[in-house]
Amino acid sequence: GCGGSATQSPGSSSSSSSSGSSGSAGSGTSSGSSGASNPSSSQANLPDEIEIGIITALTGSEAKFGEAHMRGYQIALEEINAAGGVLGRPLKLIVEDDASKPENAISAAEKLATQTKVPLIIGSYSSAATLPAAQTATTYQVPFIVPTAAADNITEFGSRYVFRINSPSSEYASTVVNFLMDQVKPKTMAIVYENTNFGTSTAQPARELAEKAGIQVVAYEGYAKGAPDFKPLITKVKAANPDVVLYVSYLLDATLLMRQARELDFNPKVYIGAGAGFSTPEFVREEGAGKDAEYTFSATLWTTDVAWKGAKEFAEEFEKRYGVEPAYHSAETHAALYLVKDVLERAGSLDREAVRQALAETDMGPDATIFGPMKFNEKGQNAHPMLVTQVQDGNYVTVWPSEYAAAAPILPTPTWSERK
Amino acid sequence: MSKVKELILPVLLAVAVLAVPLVIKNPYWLNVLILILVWTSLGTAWNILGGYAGQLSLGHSAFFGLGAYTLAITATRFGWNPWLGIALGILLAVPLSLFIGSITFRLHGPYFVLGTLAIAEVLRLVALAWRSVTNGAVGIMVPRLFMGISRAPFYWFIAAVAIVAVGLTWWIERNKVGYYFTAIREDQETAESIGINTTGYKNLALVISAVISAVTGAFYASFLSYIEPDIVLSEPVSLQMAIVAIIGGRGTVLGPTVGATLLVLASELFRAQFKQAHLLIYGLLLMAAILFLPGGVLGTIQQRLKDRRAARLAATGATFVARKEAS
Amino acid sequence: MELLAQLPQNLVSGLLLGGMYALIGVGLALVFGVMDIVNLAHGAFLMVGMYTTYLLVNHLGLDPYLGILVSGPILFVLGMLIQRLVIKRIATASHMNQILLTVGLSMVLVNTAQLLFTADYRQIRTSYAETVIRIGSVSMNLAYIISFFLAVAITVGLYLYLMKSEFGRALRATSQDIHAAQLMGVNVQNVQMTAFGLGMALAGAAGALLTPVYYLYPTVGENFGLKAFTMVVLGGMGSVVGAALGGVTLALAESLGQIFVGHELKDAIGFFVFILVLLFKPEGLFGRARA
Amino acid sequence: MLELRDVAVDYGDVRALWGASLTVEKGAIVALVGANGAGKSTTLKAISRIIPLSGGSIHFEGEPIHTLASHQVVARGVVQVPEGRRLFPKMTVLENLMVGSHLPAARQKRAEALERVYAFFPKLKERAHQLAGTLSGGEQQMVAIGRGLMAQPKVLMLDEPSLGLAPIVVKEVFAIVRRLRDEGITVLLVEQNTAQSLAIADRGYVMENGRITLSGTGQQLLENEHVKKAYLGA
Amino acid sequence: MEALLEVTNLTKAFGGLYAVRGVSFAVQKGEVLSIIGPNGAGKTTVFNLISGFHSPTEGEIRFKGEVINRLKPHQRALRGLGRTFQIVKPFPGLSILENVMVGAFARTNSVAQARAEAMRILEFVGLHGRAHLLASTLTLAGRKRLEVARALATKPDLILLDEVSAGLNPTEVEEMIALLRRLADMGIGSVAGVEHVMQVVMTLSDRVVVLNHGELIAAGTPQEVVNNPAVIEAYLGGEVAHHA
Ligand SMILES: Nc1ncnc2c1ncn2[C@@H]1O[C@H](COP(=O)(O)OP(=O)(O)OP(=O)(O)O)[C@@H](O)[C@H]1O
Ligand SMILES: Nc1ncnc2c1ncn2[C@@H]1O[C@H](COP(=O)(O)OP(=O)(O)OP(=O)(O)O)[C@@H](O)[C@H]1O
Ligand SMILES: CC(C)C[C@H](N)C(=O)O
Ligand SMILES: [Mg+2]
Ligand SMILES: [Mg+2]
Repeated sequence: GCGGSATQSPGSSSSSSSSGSSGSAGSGTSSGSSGASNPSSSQANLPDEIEIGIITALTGSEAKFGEAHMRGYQIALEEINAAGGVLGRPLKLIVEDDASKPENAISAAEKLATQTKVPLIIGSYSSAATLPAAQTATTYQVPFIVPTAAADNITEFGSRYVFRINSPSSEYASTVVNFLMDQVKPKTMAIVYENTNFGTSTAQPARELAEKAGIQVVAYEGYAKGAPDFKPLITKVKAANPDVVLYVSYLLDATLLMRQARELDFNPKVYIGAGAGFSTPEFVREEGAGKDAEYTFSATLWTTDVAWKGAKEFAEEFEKRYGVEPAYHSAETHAALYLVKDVLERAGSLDREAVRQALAETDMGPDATIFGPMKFNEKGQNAHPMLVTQVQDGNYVTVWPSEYAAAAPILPTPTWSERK
Repeated sequence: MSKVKELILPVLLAVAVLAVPLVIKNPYWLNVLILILVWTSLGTAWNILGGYAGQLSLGHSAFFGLGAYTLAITATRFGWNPWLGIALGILLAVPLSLFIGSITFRLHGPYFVLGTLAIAEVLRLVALAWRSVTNGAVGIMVPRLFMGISRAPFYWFIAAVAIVAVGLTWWIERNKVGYYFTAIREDQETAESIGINTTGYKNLALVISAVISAVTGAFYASFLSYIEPDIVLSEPVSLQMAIVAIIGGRGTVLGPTVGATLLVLASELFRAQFKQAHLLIYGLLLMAAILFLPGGVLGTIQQRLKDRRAARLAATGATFVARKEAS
Repeated sequence: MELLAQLPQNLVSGLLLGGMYALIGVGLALVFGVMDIVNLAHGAFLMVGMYTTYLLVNHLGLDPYLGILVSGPILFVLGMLIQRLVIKRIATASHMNQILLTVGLSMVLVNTAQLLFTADYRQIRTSYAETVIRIGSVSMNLAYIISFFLAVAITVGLYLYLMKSEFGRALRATSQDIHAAQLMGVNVQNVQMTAFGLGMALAGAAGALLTPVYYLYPTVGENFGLKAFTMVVLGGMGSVVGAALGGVTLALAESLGQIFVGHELKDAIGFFVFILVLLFKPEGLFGRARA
Repeated sequence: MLELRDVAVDYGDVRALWGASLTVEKGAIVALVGANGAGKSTTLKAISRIIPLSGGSIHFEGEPIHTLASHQVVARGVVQVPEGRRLFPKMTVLENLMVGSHLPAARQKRAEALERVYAFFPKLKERAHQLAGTLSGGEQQMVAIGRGLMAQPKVLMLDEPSLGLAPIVVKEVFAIVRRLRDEGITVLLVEQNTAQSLAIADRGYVMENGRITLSGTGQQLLENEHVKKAYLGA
Repeated sequence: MEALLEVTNLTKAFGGLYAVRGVSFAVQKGEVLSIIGPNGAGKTTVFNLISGFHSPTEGEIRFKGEVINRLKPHQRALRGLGRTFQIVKPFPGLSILENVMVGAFARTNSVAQARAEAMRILEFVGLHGRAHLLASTLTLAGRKRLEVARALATKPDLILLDEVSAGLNPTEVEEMIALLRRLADMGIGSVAGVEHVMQVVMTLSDRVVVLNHGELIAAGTPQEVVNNPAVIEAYLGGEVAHHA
């Protein structure tokens, strides 16, 4: 993987970034809006390389996602540096591992904020680690970009320094319910969620929104992730006979939940996931749920077939390098680095206050990054448009909202016995 | 007179520890020092029960989490002043520890260890599931005890806790309680036979240990400014408490301090140095420490000194003085 | 009524999962119950067993169950090595030192796996795991059924071996007083190495049975470590059959218990039972069937 | 038959044996006496190879055994009944005895050996299925001796076998020692019960501070002034 | 005069097995009572019952006029009941001095006082030369003395000595006898020795109680008891012990 050394030096990386096709992905708005200071005057004060602070989970139980992060960063880094870097200087990443532990995340943020001159920090993966890291960054007045962590409260502690590019949990919930009301109009619904931060903070609003929309929530079941056997749980949900089942699950459980739902011949009209496991590339493949993933819907942040510019090329480059399809986590960090490029160029300096100002003023169009548009509200939350996909013939196909849809949703889901 | 003299060095040390932020201004290093002090307090708390009284608990995250959650819940749900929350955490640690003690002190050897581990695990699972009170895995944002950018007040607070904990251990070791704790560790039946209320003293050790853990937990919550069950109630917290005490030297006053210093520094260094492999290296270090310094750093040094004295005495021919005395 | 409807499936699910648990418990029963080593690396051993199975299935195309015949011996040897190099030195150390050492060992194994295999989730798919047998409203996965019977067979075989064999007696003697065992002519080095190797081979076998129905990643063993202790204690220390029954009991308690407290707290049920047994029936639920 | 030459043993920094030499003749009872801490048990442990030698050699039937592993020493027929019983407390009396005949050679004669042990100690037959850890002190000592006999010893080394036994059992133990000798088993006896052990011994050694200081026939030693004063409490 | 210790109908069953059955006896102040009997007769069990480590199935234990059946071992110790263990149990990680100090803390909270008292007792038992060594370095004879010293440090009115001379050679046994006699002479503790070493029983005891199969089969002066045919048969065997 990309793991060997965490500080990527531009020298070593520029040679391999021959992929000119996606090199232009982020160039759209780079010199657009007005920087606070005059670029040419501060250029003289710039160091030889521009260091960017990164915090992610290189080890621990979430290391898989840290790896996805690093892959996204790596590709973006090589592209940007190959295209001349930022403000005429190559970018360099200083990577800190937090192993998804808050105390490590604080320590890492503290280190980056005070031991280095990074203009900003991007981090981390898990919400539990991201929140305290964001608070630490705020204390030291270092701009902090959140690429992945979904807990709502990360943008709600009144910081001027925190900017999140992904959607928070509650938007997964609203996307799911809006889609259901628009396309399915179910009477009853079951919500099955893992009792993690992401799981509960998605399930809770989903339940409220559903009930407000007139859908009766007939089963609301939390579960502890990582169990080998979900049959007792599914049996209980099946007994409630819901029209729709919403799963809020990561990949492992998502796989077992679908597999065992088939074994129990449980046939709701719709299986829908709130992102996470239900929108991970492995889910639809043989080593995931495979056939059992077919017809499942999911709210998601990104797909490889999404219309945003550069997404396809990125996916190709990614597959070429790593032999697998990218997950949206990689797209998020790829886009985050293009956001950085845009922001630094507008700020024209590495001054943290200037950078924060530039971040707040960001207005990148839909094709500025492979992750779509970037524009932050007063809380620092990006209005990222969410999508609903359905697995059709083993691929994620965007089916909603209609302006992004590549195909129509197949409804209702065939029963297990109707499938071959 | 000599009592006063005995106190000079410890007091000087304490003053020196408190003076650190006046010298070290670098926030990163101050942060590292705070972590060292957090683990010193926790390791020292564990040491009183595990090192002195010999009750090897792997469930101390229960008290740590109790302190953290009491502060977090009272502050966010009832708007209490965080200091009041800390006080309540201390108060609640007493009944919780007595309750846990009433169950686990009936167990011996590895069963005690596993029993404490299981109880703490049940608490974590309940905290995850009891969302109406704890917010479950979503966690709670905890108000800071000290505002402002400087970490120094945090440092002073936890330094004070650590100093009190270490000082208390120092006092215990020099007094009847300490002898009684050690006697219980060495052999409970014999201890009973010479008039030691083993249950009473074990509970005493547990309460002291729990209270220190709870204060530290409350501090930690406010220092992180965010908690959830997997942060403050999880097995790694309990394990790390024991590791700190044992690597440093269990049953020694400064063992946990040494252990905390070594381990926090090692973990910071390894994380920077070995990247993905840092936990692997840490694991190897832990194994090596247990294999080659089974008594911990300070414990092994003390043992070496004792052995040398014994060898010297044996060499002088003191085989069995008794025989020459009697008859 | 709704509860009643769930009962048969939960019973069957619990029982089948119990077979898997049983093997995990039996391996630890040898190491903890008989050799009295508080081994917190048992979960990591399970993980090693799962990766070994994964490699055998994916790279050599072996059937996962036949793979036990290969992975068993591999883990056996690995276990003997670990015993020789590490465990041997702490066999008589304090329990806490054993715990910390095995925690260190577990960190080493888990992080080595992560460096070798990355943190990616892996899964093998077999026709067994795709085959479902339905009886009335109850569905059973063929892989679980096979696992269950293999687990029973392995447990019974091991029990007979320990009861009938000189080795079993020598092993128990060694664990109770190593010097005395030496004086009776027991080659304690070999006995301990063999026992630890067996314990690890059993964890490997459990891993092989689990792989087709579960998935693997470096920290997968964490889910089973403390549970394994629960099984051993439920069954009564030192009793291999007890540990197997303990495994089944735990799985049943989890699967039936969650009808009442929900899936989230099912593990808490296990620990709760564990504490109750420690307090009120410290000799375990199944008397003192030794060996 | 069993010969120790200049055997030295250290416990860490402390030397416990300073070059002990002694010879055990085939078919004899040899008593090793001495104060507490003199090094008697250490000598037996050295012979059984459960502690390492720092110097010297041990030969059995002409061959060196100080290079063997402890189980190999037992296989040669050199068996020890350790001080303080050291039973397997969570195994039954019968299981304890079975472990005694663990080695293949002893295993073949297991049934008859068991008969003989039960004949020596009928009480053990009664208690065959009791856990050894719950036996009384004296009962435990019987199991320990019985367990040693199960190993088909050529030389049986008994470390304080009469410790804690009622006088009636002590007499029995000494009678058994004699019978063992009569059956051709060589006995190396370590005892605090100096008078009685020297009385039945063909040969005796006195050990003091890790060295052999006196030797002779049992009778000679019984009459020795130093022995009388230091060990017989005359 | 009221007896210091009085047990009535003491009975203890382990499962179906009676280890002690219907045993009654009394110990007066300053008296040395020996309990003897074959192995497994129930002597140690009687000690465990009196000191509170087992609870009796039946019967009453009265110490200094108070029924102590329901008291915990430490409460009995604090009321003046000291004991040693047949299988010696020093605190191995503590020094010899510390071992005894722990006992002395039963009567004082001051470390200085406990240390002084412990030193005094170590001198009394002849271990003061090794005071600062670890207890684990002691040989058996030393450990037996340490057991006695630690029990003495609790200032008992009655001390239960379980086979304190087993494993000692005759010279050491004599030393132990001298030590125990000094105890009796000091009047601080009455000694109830459970002994197989008849030398100790004969020279020290005022009275002897004999147990067999958990039941009391004889009681009286040492001379009376050793000549009792039942005792000879069950315990002494053959010729009577003559080395009185
Ligand atoms: N494990 C040990 N570590 C350190 N010293 C030891 C150890 N075992 C014995 N010793 C010392 O070695 C010396 C000889 O001990 P040993 O047990 O051989 O004596 P012994 O003659 O058998 O005495 P006893 O009659 O009390 O059994 C003693 O001084 C003892 O303290
Ligand atoms: N915990 C127990 N469980 C079952 N039986 C027991 C237990 N403790 C003691 N016994 C039995 O009770 C009887 C009396 O034992 P006790 O230890 O009191 O004998 P004793 O008179 O002290 O013998 P010795 O002289 O050998 O020390 C013995 O038969 C013993 O096996
Ligand atoms: C599904 C992800 C967007 C959730 C994120 N990993 C979190 O921990 O909150
Ligand atoms: Mg000896
Ligand atoms: Mg006894």
